[in-house]
Amino acid sequence: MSQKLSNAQIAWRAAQDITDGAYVNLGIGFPEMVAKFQPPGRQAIFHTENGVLNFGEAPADGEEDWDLINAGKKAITLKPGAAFFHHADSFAMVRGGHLDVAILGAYEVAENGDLANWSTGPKGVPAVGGAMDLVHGAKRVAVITDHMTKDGRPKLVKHCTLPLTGVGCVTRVYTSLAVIDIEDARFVLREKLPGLSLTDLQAVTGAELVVTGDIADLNCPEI
Amino acid sequence: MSQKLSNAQIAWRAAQDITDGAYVNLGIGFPEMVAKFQPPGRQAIFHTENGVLNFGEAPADGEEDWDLINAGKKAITLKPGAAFFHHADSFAMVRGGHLDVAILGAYEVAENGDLANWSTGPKGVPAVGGAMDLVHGAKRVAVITDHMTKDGRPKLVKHCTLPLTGVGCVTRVYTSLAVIDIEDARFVLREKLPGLSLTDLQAVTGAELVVTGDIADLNCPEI
Amino acid sequence: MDKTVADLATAVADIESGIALMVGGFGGSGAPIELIHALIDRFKATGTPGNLTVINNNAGNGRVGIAAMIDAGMVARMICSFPRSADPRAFTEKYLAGEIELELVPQGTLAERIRAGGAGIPAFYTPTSYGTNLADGKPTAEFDGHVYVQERWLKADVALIKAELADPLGNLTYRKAARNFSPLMAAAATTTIVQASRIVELGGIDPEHVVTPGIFVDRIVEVADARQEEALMREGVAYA
Amino acid sequence: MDKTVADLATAVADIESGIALMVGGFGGSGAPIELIHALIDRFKATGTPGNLTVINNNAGNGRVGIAAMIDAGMVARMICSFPRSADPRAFTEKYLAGEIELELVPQGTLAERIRAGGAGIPAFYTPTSYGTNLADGKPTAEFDGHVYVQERWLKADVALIKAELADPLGNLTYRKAARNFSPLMAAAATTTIVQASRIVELGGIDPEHVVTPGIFVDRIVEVADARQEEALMREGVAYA
Repeated sequence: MSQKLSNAQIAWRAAQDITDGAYVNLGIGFPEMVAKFQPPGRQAIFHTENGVLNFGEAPADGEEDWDLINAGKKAITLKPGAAFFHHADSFAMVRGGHLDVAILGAYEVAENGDLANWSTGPKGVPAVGGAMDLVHGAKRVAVITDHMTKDGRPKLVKHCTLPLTGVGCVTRVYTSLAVIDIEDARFVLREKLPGLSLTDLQAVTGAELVVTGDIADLNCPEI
Repeated sequence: MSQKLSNAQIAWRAAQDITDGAYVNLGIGFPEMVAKFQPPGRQAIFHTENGVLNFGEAPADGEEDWDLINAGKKAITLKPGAAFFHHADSFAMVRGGHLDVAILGAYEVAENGDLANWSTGPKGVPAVGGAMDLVHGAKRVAVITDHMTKDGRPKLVKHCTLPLTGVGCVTRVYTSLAVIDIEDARFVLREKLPGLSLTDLQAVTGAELVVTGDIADLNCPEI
Repeated sequence: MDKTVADLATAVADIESGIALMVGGFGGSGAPIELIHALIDRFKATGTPGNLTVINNNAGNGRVGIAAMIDAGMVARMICSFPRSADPRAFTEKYLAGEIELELVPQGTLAERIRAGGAGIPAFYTPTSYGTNLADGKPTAEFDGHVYVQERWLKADVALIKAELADPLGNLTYRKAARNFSPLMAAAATTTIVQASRIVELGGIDPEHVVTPGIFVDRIVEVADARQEEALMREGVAYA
Repeated sequence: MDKTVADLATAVADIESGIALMVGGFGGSGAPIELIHALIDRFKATGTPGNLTVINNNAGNGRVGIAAMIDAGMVARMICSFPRSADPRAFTEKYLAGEIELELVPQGTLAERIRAGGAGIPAFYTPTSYGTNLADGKPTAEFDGHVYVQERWLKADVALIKAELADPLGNLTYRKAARNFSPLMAAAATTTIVQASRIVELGGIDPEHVVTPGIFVDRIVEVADARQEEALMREGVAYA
């Protein structure tokens, strides 16, 4: 598998599905990159767990206000029409189903929508943050991820082997090779890289890829 | 029983037990009168269920702002240092034990602290408001009431016969004849009108009055 | 993204019969009178929406607002804590005639159930109403030696809310004690419709002073000259 | 009624060993660094308070604030959602050495448990953590076809909070995202101690803009030149 999308391209593809005015939470780390690739004319409203709606880009170096950070503890700025609120209200937005989209990273996603993205096992210091809350409540819970682990194992699997973040919660997965919906506890293939055969894609996927209609080409710009 | 305290005097007596800076909720109707009789140099901070802390007296006629009312829907004014908040926060203050005192009216109080003050039975339109919440959470739940009903029956009883507002919730009762604590599910007499014998007081009380120490004279100014 | 709509009729145009409708306000304080009256206008013109379950602390006063909805025959059921008022005729008559249902909920429990609906908490335990008629049939549980009543979240299809300021994203402030249930209802309803005394531009509300963030708001209409239920009642206005 | 105290040492003078201590802040945003350092000063001088259960979203960063409390050996147990940071040495070393206990709680559940503690809700149900290790041993219940986890309220003996403005009654505002857990903790602690960047006279905070009403606050000290954990960490300050 020589050709695959870069992280930026995966984030770009995920960004194309975010509608204007959608309320969106981007998980810390890789998912934060999605904000950069909103199509022209569309403006999502970004939520961060620590109590800010409608924040913007990072400030310039040296311009940071450390009272104004996101869930990843990175300095942010505000857009007009922002709001501050406390943590219980912030998670009322999450748990109460008020977010349109949450986009998260993953260690493993199972065909039934189970997600493992918070713990790689009992070693070290465990830390969960808001991940277990975010997988509940958003109208769409999407994952962006490389299709395989660094050592070549599938990240899309029949059953998760790592500690779960949530049960049956993921609805769409954007990978470095494909876009896959989770429907009726099955991976339904929607898009794949144009040069990639279904057989080759299946070979690096840990559970059956179901085809229920046309498979579109997954085309991303060079970024 | 010819001599008894007026409602204003009962309210005056209850007001003497409110310390400076106490957070107090006064039930709608008769209990609201307590606010008038705070001793000089003491200022309680009054809470109303509909989301105001530190309100003051009623405005002059014609000066009402109908967005600024108390739980009884009467127009109020603000003192410096007031705060507005929504209903869930308001009842967090109540249920969460943040009020020092709640003073309520009563149809019946039982010796175990049960209170009936919201319904006189199945006739008419039932209405409960915040009464059932107020009896939980305030550090002291006090009742002010005539010692007897208008037709001469005791309001302090062994068991309530009317629908309950709360179970075992009342800690002190200020009546037209006496001040009575509820301790270990018994009425403990603390004060009585100076001209009133214990026998006569017991005769108009529906459960045993226990005496565990000195009984002070219940002296109130003419109001 | 601009949640502003042109007028009151547009704001309430798609409210269906048979839904659960939260209405902000405590007595007249915070009552969205103009939105309610627009809904009554629509009902009179089209017969829709009827058969409503209305959720409010009270059940109307005089002949305006919720009382006028009841008079008009739009309300099948009230969920409230205190269906009494200075002039409670509208509800009282229908209730005593058996023409309107009542679910009576202690005020703090009502607030917390609505808050839970907005916050995705399907049930919680409260000391309130334990041992009383209003806990009949509800599960109880003991925690740390005290017994509590289990209560369920309360959601609605639509909330009608009165705000002071709104920006185009639906960030809201309220006026004085008119706040009461409105921030909770805005979060607990699928569609939240707001009448604001003034719509300001984006950035016109300090992010520190936003009481209801726009994520809870779907539609905003400006009603600059909003009337107070209490004042209308005292003027003897009958809307229905 | 004036809840102001003269200085930081007075503010924290009666905090006992073995208590549950909530500390406001999310990372460095809202962390009451000066109150924490005053507590460390007292511990160094008197050996009290030690054996603390500290409740915060995180578990310290660098060598200041909560990390410095851990370094000083004051903390027996952390209840938090994310004990990692840019420089998590203080907690990590103690944790891996088995010298500090950890109760890991999902962030939204942590917030809601603290909110429940302040609101008198002994338990509630949440979808969060259902089917995961973090729900092990917790009761579950089904509502409307979905299964939820029962969570208990979380209270504390003392909360240390950083505010922007305070008035003498303890009405508070916060600065930007420094609000986070602080309003919840102020309500959930028996004694709430606040460092405010400025104490204003009564009436100096618009009643509409109060975020934490004074009923939740017990003690206020002005710290006009409060430092930011993040800045101290970047300067390499080690307090303990």
